[in-house]
Amino acid sequence: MTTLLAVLALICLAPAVAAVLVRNLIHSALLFVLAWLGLAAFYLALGAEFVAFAQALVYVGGVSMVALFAVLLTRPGRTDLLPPPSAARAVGGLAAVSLVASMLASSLFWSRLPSMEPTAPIPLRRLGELLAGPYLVAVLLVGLILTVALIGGLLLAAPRRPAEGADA
Amino acid sequence: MTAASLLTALVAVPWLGALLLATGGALPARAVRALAALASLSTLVFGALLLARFDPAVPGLFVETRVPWIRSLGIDYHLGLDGMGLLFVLLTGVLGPLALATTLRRAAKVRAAAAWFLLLQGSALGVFVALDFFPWFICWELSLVPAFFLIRGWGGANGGAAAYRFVVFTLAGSAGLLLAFAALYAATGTMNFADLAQLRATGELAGKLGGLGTLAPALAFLGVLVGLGVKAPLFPFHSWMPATYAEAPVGVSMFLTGVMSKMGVYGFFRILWPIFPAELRAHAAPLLVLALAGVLLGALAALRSGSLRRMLAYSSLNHVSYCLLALFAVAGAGRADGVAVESALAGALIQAFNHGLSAAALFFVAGVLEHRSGGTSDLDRFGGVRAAAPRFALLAGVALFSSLGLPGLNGFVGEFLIFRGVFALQPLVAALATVALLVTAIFLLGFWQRVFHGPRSGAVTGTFADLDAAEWRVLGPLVFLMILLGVAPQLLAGLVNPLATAWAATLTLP
Amino acid sequence: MILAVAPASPADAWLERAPLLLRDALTGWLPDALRPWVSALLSIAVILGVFGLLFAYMTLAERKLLGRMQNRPGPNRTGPFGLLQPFADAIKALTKEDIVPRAADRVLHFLAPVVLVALSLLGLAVIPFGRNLVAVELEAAVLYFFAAGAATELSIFMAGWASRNKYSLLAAMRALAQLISYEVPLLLSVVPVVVVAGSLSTTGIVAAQGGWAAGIWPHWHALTPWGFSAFAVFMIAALAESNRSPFDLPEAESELIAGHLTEYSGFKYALFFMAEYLGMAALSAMAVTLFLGGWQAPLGLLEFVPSYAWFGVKLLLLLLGFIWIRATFPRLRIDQLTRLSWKFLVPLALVNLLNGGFWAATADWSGPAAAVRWLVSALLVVVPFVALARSLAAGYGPRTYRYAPS
Amino acid sequence: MLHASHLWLIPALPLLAAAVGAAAPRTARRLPVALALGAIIGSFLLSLAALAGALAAPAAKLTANFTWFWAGSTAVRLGWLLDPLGALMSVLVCGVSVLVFIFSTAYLRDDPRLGRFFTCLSLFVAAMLGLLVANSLLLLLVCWELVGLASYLLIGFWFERPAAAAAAKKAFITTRLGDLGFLLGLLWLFHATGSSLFYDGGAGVLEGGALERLAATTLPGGWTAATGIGLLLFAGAVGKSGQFPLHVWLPDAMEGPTPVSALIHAATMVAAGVFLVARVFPLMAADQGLGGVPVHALTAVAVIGSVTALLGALLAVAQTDIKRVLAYSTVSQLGYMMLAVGVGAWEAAVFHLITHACFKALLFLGSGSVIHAAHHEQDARRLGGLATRMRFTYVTFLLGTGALIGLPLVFSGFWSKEAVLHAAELWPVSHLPFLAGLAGVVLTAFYMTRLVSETFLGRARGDGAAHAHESPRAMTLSLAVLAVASVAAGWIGTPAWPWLQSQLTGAPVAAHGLGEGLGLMILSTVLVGAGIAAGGWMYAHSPRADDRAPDPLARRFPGVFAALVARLWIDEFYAATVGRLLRGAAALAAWLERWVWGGLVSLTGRVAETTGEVNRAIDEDGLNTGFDRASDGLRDAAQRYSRAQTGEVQGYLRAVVVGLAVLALLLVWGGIR
Amino acid sequence: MSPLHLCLALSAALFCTGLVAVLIRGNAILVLLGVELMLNAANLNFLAFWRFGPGGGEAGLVFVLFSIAVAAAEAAVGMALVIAVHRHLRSIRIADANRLKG
Repeated sequence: MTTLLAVLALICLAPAVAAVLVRNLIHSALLFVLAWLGLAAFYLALGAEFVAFAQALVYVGGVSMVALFAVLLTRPGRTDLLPPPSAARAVGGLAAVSLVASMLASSLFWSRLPSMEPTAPIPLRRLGELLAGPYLVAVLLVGLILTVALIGGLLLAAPRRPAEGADA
Repeated sequence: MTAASLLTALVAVPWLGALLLATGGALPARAVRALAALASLSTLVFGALLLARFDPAVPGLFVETRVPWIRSLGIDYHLGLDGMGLLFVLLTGVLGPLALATTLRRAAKVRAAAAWFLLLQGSALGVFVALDFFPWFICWELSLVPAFFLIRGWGGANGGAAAYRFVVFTLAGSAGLLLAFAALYAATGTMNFADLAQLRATGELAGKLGGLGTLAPALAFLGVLVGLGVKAPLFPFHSWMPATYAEAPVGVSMFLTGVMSKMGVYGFFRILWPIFPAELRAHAAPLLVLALAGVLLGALAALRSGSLRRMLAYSSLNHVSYCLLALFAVAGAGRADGVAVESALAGALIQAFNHGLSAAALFFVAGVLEHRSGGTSDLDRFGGVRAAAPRFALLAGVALFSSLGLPGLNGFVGEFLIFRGVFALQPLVAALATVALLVTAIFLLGFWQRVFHGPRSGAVTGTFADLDAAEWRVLGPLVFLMILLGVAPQLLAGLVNPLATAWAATLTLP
Repeated sequence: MILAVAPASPADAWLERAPLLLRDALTGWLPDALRPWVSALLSIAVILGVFGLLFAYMTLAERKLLGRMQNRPGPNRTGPFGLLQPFADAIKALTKEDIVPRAADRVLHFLAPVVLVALSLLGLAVIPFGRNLVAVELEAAVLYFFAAGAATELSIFMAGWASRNKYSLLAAMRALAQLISYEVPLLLSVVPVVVVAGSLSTTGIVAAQGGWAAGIWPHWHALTPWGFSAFAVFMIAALAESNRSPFDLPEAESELIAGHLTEYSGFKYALFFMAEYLGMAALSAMAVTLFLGGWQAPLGLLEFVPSYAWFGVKLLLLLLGFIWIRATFPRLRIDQLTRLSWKFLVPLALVNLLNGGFWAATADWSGPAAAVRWLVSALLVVVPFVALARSLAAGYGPRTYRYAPS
Repeated sequence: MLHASHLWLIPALPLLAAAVGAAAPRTARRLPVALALGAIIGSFLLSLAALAGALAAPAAKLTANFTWFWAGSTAVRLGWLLDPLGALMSVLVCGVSVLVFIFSTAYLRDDPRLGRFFTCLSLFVAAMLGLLVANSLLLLLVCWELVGLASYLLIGFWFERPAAAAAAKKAFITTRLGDLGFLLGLLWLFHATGSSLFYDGGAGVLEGGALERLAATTLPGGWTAATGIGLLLFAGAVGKSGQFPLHVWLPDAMEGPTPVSALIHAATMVAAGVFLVARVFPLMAADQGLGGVPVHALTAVAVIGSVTALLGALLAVAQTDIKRVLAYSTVSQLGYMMLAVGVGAWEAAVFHLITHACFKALLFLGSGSVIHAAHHEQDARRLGGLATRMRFTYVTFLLGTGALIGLPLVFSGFWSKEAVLHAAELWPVSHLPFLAGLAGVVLTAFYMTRLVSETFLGRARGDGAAHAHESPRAMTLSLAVLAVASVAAGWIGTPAWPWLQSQLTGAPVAAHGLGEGLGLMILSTVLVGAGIAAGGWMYAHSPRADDRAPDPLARRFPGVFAALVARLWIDEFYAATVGRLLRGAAALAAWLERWVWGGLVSLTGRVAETTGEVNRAIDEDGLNTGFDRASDGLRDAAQRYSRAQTGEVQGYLRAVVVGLAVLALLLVWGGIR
Repeated sequence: MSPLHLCLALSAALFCTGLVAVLIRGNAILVLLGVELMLNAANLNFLAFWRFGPGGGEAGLVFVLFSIAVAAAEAAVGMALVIAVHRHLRSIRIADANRLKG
């Protein structure tokens, strides 16, 4: 189990890191997609089947498309290849790395987490009942948020190209 | 439909209509009117359905729904109707569509006006069906917003100032109400009318309120009194009223006087009477004086008003004060004879309904006159309307005599019952109050003589038209109801009798 | 062993069980630990083989049929009736030079067709081809299917962008717009099926369509009003999703010189071609599963025919339908295409969602109430259809040209 | 024979006619007339049947009670009452109405609102009949007010004339003033007895138990409840019957069409007050009085009645408008009736009421005939010489006059007035009413002689009179019937055959021939003769030359005459007292509204404003200079620091993250130890 | 190393990667994608504790679903904003969008 997870974690993490570092915007976005796919696989391995497919559907089918569209529509040309000021980049990197270090340290070495047995995966039907039962209001609210986001996206991006913000 | 859904639909349908109108696209004015009328008439339909469920054998709530709403605050979605609530719902059902039709008839921006009005109507209904302070207060306050915009946007030249005054006054009153209920909540942990009344009945309320401070019960009572008193209005919290009624668009004036002032009266019976009986009794004497002052000074001030709508506004003060007079007389009476108490209480409620009808009709008459004359409300600018518009004069005359309390028309029954009860409890007050009957006759007939009689003059020119079909549709039903309820008052009394009897029974307990 | 007596149930017929028996025969000698892996590999192999062949002969069938419909014979030189034509094509494609433009993004240019084919195949894993014939039994199979399908868009984008050719890029953008637009009605048309069947699993959905009303009327979803509507929407969206005519704008030869395929040749091109057919087959297989009862026989007395045969028949019928449509309809303009999706299919599918909900809520209506149920459901299909069709067609008349081209 | 439970039909018929008439289109002139006539004739027949039923058992109070509605758990009950008083009055009202209706068809033939007129008349008759057969004080009040409404509508029938409109309003408001007393009396009665039914099988307010209780309840002033209630109810009667001091509306009410004056303001409605007092007579007389002397509510009735009788007669003397003369005469005669009730002879009052209704209706219709003929000229000074031109009217008018002034033996007025005076003479409390009555007799004879002389004798002094000729048949027919009634109606209650009295009281009254009151009869005959002589000497003997000539009486007693012409300044007095009080109160209320309640509001606003102003001043002048300096420093500093504000989101984010990292590190390392 | 620890470590790493993207990439689109990655990291935490946590935490799973939905909405609006900004400034460098004034 742990081995599988570790492999998947690497599959997930490596593209993510690469995405941040790669200078080509399209490559970066595609690497992000790879990272998300890896994460979906990780979820699958964790037993969250539904979430994994949802992750794939939404991120690979939706978010990545939006991002790629945005990239193409904004045609950054070569500008993105210019790095930010190096001092700021150094500071940011340092801060982030120190944060990573502290968090990793706390979570991996000093936390007193009990090692639990994995709980049984939830049957899909149960998940449906949860969503249609106690979480119904939340589901409706999410639907509302999505609708609003759809309309908002259209309004923001529409004046010249009506189709671009149209998914989500 | 279940009772619960009926109650919810009663309030929600006008609101839905408002929402539809507010968010819908540009509809043709005809469609807007039709939709608004439909939403507004729904009240009458639901009222009739509820009437079918009314059981005279049950003195309390005959329909009720209570669902926990905000558990952490102990707030319930508690709706219910007893005879009194049904009475006011029916009143709203009758007046709402008529006032709406009047408002929309010649309004600019029909869609907005209709949406505001429906919001107003739904809120008023909410006040009449809500039994928990929280929803009740929401509706109570919500009714201010549309009223404000209607008065400001569609009212007369000084509509803005009048609307501000109206809102500031009422908000000040509501602040008292809110604080009082905050105190009640702090003391008891509930804001439900029924629960509070129960606590009151078992005697726990006084102790709990007293725990907040020695002055707390009196202050809470005062807060509620002021809040309701401004709305009703109770003398001397009425100064907002003449300007508001004079400046509001006619249909809104009809609704304000016909339904919104009844919200105050209703509040007196729904909140003050069951929750603060001891305080009410303790302060009955000064309150009685205030109500009497409202009766007398209202009538006298009306006598001096040169403008039609101001006169009607003061007349409203006078008529509404009768209801409060009855309540305060009963409250002050303690153990008195049940017949008088029943009579006064039933009379007060019947009077509230009847005043709604006649005052709305008179405001409509004023509106017709204003429209025909190009906007003037000055009594001296008219003369001989009866010759120019005989049918109008006939219907207006019925409304006028109803307001004047002519037996055989609806206005008499309530006043008679009130006087019958008050006379038995406070003969002197009743005797003084009868003077107002005379003054009412003087100013109403003076108005009639100046405007309707005599040769045609002033604004009453050759083109002064009689009622058209749309105006018939508004005034006709009102006049019909006046005659019907004057001849067969049991139609109304049947609704309030169980309550009046029950109240009288609790009052006469040792 | 062949049993002479008639089997007790269709599931026990040996022909029905033949694939399973074959699998067991092939894997039976392996140690237990390896058996699932080998049988999985076996499934993959079978799917690859069957659908590879299907792809090959679909291209042939398409060319022949198109030819017939256009009053010409079609390929008939290679082998009897041209039956070896696909293999000839394959050899040709393999032996052609693989051209990569200099400016192209080499990695992505290579990855695009590979990813596309791989992803197109993924969906087939959850299709029940027959009774107990499903490669991967998933609870959320339907979701999985569409999640896998979503990635095809990505590879088209990759192809277009990596080519560094403005035609390719434009075509890729159009492809994306089209795919995204039609993803919505596609998914929406599936939801009522899930609602009514109460399951996201493909086997569950097929099982829900078993049996016959009054002995002759199969419980297939396509044979209910809402199901028919959903089926129609699904098939139209599927046409668009698989870039088939009349929705083949991204690769419109006459306008975009084959779109994102411009810079591809040889085997990579063949892979794209293959992916298109595989995608079409996968969507058709899904349509069969969701709406046409999967492997269920249309009549009780036809159950002796093995289930996978029924599935194959249905799948082939749908695929032939695709070809027929290609031969029949002219290509849409891009604005017509998006308009059709957003203003017609999506609202229709949304109303149909309601319809499906109604159907699910009234599952226990019987007798005269059932007639009412059908009537209401039919009305919920016909009325929105008529209304939407009218609004869609509003303003369209005989085409006039106000500005003469100069 | 009509059962009590069907009594409601009597008022219902005209009410229906009124309702249909009101709803009928304005152009339909004939329909309301026909309906009204049909209905009133139907009612007349029904009341005859009712009378037959009542006379069959005069002492039995036949009632039909029912519940109107419930107030709380108690019923508000109404009812119908069949007794000789009500039935007789119904017959009278219906009879007079029939005649007046017929008269009106001719009198108002050319009026465009003829239909409306008959609708209102029907409404009036319906309400009046309801009032008569009501067995409930509440129902009586309802009808009482409706009668007032009809009166208001009819007085103001020619509402385009400001005088008519004002008179209508005055009538309604003045009577309503009295009605307040009536209402209070009713409320009190309701409170004290719990019922408003007159007779209810022993539980009614006019029956033993209730009366005893009322008489036994004493008020702080030593009065009994019966007295108090009686006085309050009498206040209503004062207003309705035009008794002093509320008589002022009745002469003004003559602005209405003459048939209205005849029917409502002479024959029927104004008599309702008398009827009311007669109806509740047992209540008013329930109090046994102080020390054996019957000083109670009735005393007030007698006093008011006598004052009114005298005052009305006095004021009639100086009037020139023929209808006003008759109106004051009505006031005076109503005073007689009240006087009679007050001294305890309510049956005499009813007797006088009946005869008065006949002859006063005759007189009014006669005057209407004159006015109609003289082209709506009703000032006696511009009439004259009509005796020859309108012989029939003249003769009937003379008959009516004879009845009014009480020419002996033949005329009905003689017998009824004798009954009244006889009762007054026997009143133990005081002789003043009797003396006032006698004075009234002289004055009545005087002013009627004056009226007849001025109107019919001499030369025509105006165009209207000069071109007058006899009225149409419909009018003269009514006059003829009424003339017969004016003469004959007295024969039902002569001392020799007191049929009416015995029927009304329900007990046989002994016939005692003419002997007992003979002295009184002779005395009054003499007085009548004196009045006629004085009038004839002043007016018939030397008629005025033209309409400008001063009144003969004014020549002799200018001061008195001026005072009488000015109606003793009673109206002016009211205007100066009650009117001004009311106006003052209204002004006060308006002032309170404007300055106190409204002022409080503006004051609050003003105070808030002023506070704000003061605050502003302190701020600007005191605090601001200091703050300005501090602010300058702050601004400089801020400018320096604001350079960190680059607008670069990532810069901010980096700062945040660095801070977060520091915190996290602290936490983590802190957590280890 | 237990699976839970592994999950948490991955989550932390992903979060930091996203954070780095947000902090040092000048392109608005990448910043947004970085934010998405951080959200994913949070989701992973939910799932990890659902699966290996003290039990009874169905809410963790459900929450992830909602989180994904909201993230999708966020991405759509965010990208639309980027496009709007680009239209306005002809640039999608975050550093260029340093004025509030339009």
